[in-house]
Amino acid sequence: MLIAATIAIFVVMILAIIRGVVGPTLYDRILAVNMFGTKTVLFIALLGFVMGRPEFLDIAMVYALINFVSVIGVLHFSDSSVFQRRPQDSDPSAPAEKDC
Amino acid sequence: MILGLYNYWVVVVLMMIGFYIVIAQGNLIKKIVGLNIFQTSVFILYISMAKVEGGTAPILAEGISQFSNPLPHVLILTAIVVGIATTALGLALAVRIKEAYGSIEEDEIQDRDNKESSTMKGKKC
Amino acid sequence: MVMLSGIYGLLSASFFVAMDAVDVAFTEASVGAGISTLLMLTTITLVGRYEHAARHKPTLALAVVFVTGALLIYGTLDMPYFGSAEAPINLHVAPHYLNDSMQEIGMPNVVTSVLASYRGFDTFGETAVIFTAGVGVLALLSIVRRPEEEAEIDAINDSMHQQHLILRIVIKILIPFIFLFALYVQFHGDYGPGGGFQAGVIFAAAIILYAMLFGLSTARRVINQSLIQVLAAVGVLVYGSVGLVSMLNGGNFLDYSVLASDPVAGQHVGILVIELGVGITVASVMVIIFFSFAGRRENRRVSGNDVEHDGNRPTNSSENKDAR
Amino acid sequence: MDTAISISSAFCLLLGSFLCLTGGIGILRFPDFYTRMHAVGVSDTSAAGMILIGLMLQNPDGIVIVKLVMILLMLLFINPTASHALAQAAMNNGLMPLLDKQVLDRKENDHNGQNEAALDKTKNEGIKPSNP
Repeated sequence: MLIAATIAIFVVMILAIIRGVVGPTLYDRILAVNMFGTKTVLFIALLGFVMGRPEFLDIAMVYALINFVSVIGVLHFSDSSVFQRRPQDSDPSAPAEKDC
Repeated sequence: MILGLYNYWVVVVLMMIGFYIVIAQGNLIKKIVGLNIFQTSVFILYISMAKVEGGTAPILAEGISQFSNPLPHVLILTAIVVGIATTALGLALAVRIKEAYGSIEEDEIQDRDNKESSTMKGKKC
Repeated sequence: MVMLSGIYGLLSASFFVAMDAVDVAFTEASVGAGISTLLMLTTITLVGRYEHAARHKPTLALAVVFVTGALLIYGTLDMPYFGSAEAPINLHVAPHYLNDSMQEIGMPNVVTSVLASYRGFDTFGETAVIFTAGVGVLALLSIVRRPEEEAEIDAINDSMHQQHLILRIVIKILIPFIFLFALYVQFHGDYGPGGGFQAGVIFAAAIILYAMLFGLSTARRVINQSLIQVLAAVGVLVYGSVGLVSMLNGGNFLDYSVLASDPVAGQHVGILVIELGVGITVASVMVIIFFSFAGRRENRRVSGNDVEHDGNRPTNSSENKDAR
Repeated sequence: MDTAISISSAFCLLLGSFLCLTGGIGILRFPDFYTRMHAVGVSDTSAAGMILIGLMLQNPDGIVIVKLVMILLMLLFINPTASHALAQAAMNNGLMPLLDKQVLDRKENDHNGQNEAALDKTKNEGIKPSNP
């Protein structure tokens, strides 16, 4: 059962990565990262149980915190003018755009 | 049998991606990202070498006899933190370059340098 | 792209967990996922988001990359197989660490005992490198601000933070827990994954969180900038002075066995103190780095407004159109 | 008693995995940002809760349960907050939900009227959501 749950979460992580790569807007990517972070927390917790070393839970906790910090940070900085200004005739939903 | 070496191949592929970014991209920030990818590939090389079949994390506990090798973990642990510090230094340099040159594209910086040195020469003559 | 690098950090950390490197995963979790993403973003807000269309020819670079990669893969053919216990790396010094560290150091977490005791000198060097990097960033990016600019920044921050009410309350609740958790990581490093490096980064992350949500000048009022700078040096000094004390007690530099009457107890004391030094240095250097970057950014926003004109400067706009 | 606990643990884990998968499919298949966000925000938190409860039932050991409870509490705090902040930031920066054509036109007019002073022409061009 643990292994089944681990595999399920792993699949969802892959889906989140796909959304992060495809994701038309910046916010889609942030959402994907947020989801990926939550899934990583669960993944590590499950992995700790699968391997029989529950010490891993500390790492999961760090993840929960740091993921939050980074999402908030990204949102904070995405408010800045640089991120809101786009090249003149690029459509925000154009997948070719790359937020470097 | 040769498939037992796959971890090194993953590392090599990652390393080459980072290497390509560093040499082919003109943007300084992208170069730093490339360096980061390169760095991570080295981390993975070390950590995958430390893995022992059937071993677990090197925290001694009763009833477990097979552990992974702790030495590479130590080296990489410090390397990660040092890596972020040096990355920050590189980014700081990029910020200053942007302020001084108005650009972080390599060729533009080169152009400006050339222009400036040629005007300097013109003044001297 | 930065978001992807964030995912990359998370992903490599989960990989490290799978590889049993819990301490490394811990560090990578806090560093790769949190701090480095934030630093990249801050820099990008400083230098502008869009790059120019590629004008170089990648053929030569690709050729170089492929040749190097092929040579490296050829080189791997002689390497030991993945996970093999007979690999040379697992035969020399590692068994000694694994078998004897319990008697010599008395700590279950071998990584910590190797880090702090067997290879203490190395770690001292790393700490000094981090300190130097902090000094370098400070030298490159520090700014002196006039008081009226401070007031202006405060006004901007106040207007900006009106909208973040919920976030601020939740963060006010969370920050004490983050600090507590950082302290737990700091002092639990002997028994589980953790230690000075990780704790320092987590501590710094909490302060950065505060600084982002409540404004940099508020955070500066809470945590004095010069105090942080002094602390960064104090951490390295604490580490070094442990070495000196052990020399005075008749041992080698950083040989903790002489710090107490019982060698194992001495090791414990020494490791605790140097982990503390490492933690202080790492935390304050990370905070210094973030404050320098963010201070630059605020300064830019107030004076000059050159960020505002970045996107549509007449010379650049044509190139920006086809920016990838 | 033991079997009851293990069955309920397995049930929780399965339910969590199922919720997880629905969230993953949601983030991939939904048409625009806000619906994706809904899929993730709802399923993420509940899936995390379910899986962590399942894990708690697996191992009735003091410190482990305390840690799991802490992770659960943190996730319960963090996830909704992050979702809220994300949605708010997206809204503030002018990312419009995908709406019917009619509603969209009306909204667009409102939007232009309100913010004409603040936003320059190019920016409005950039913000306009892609029509389905």
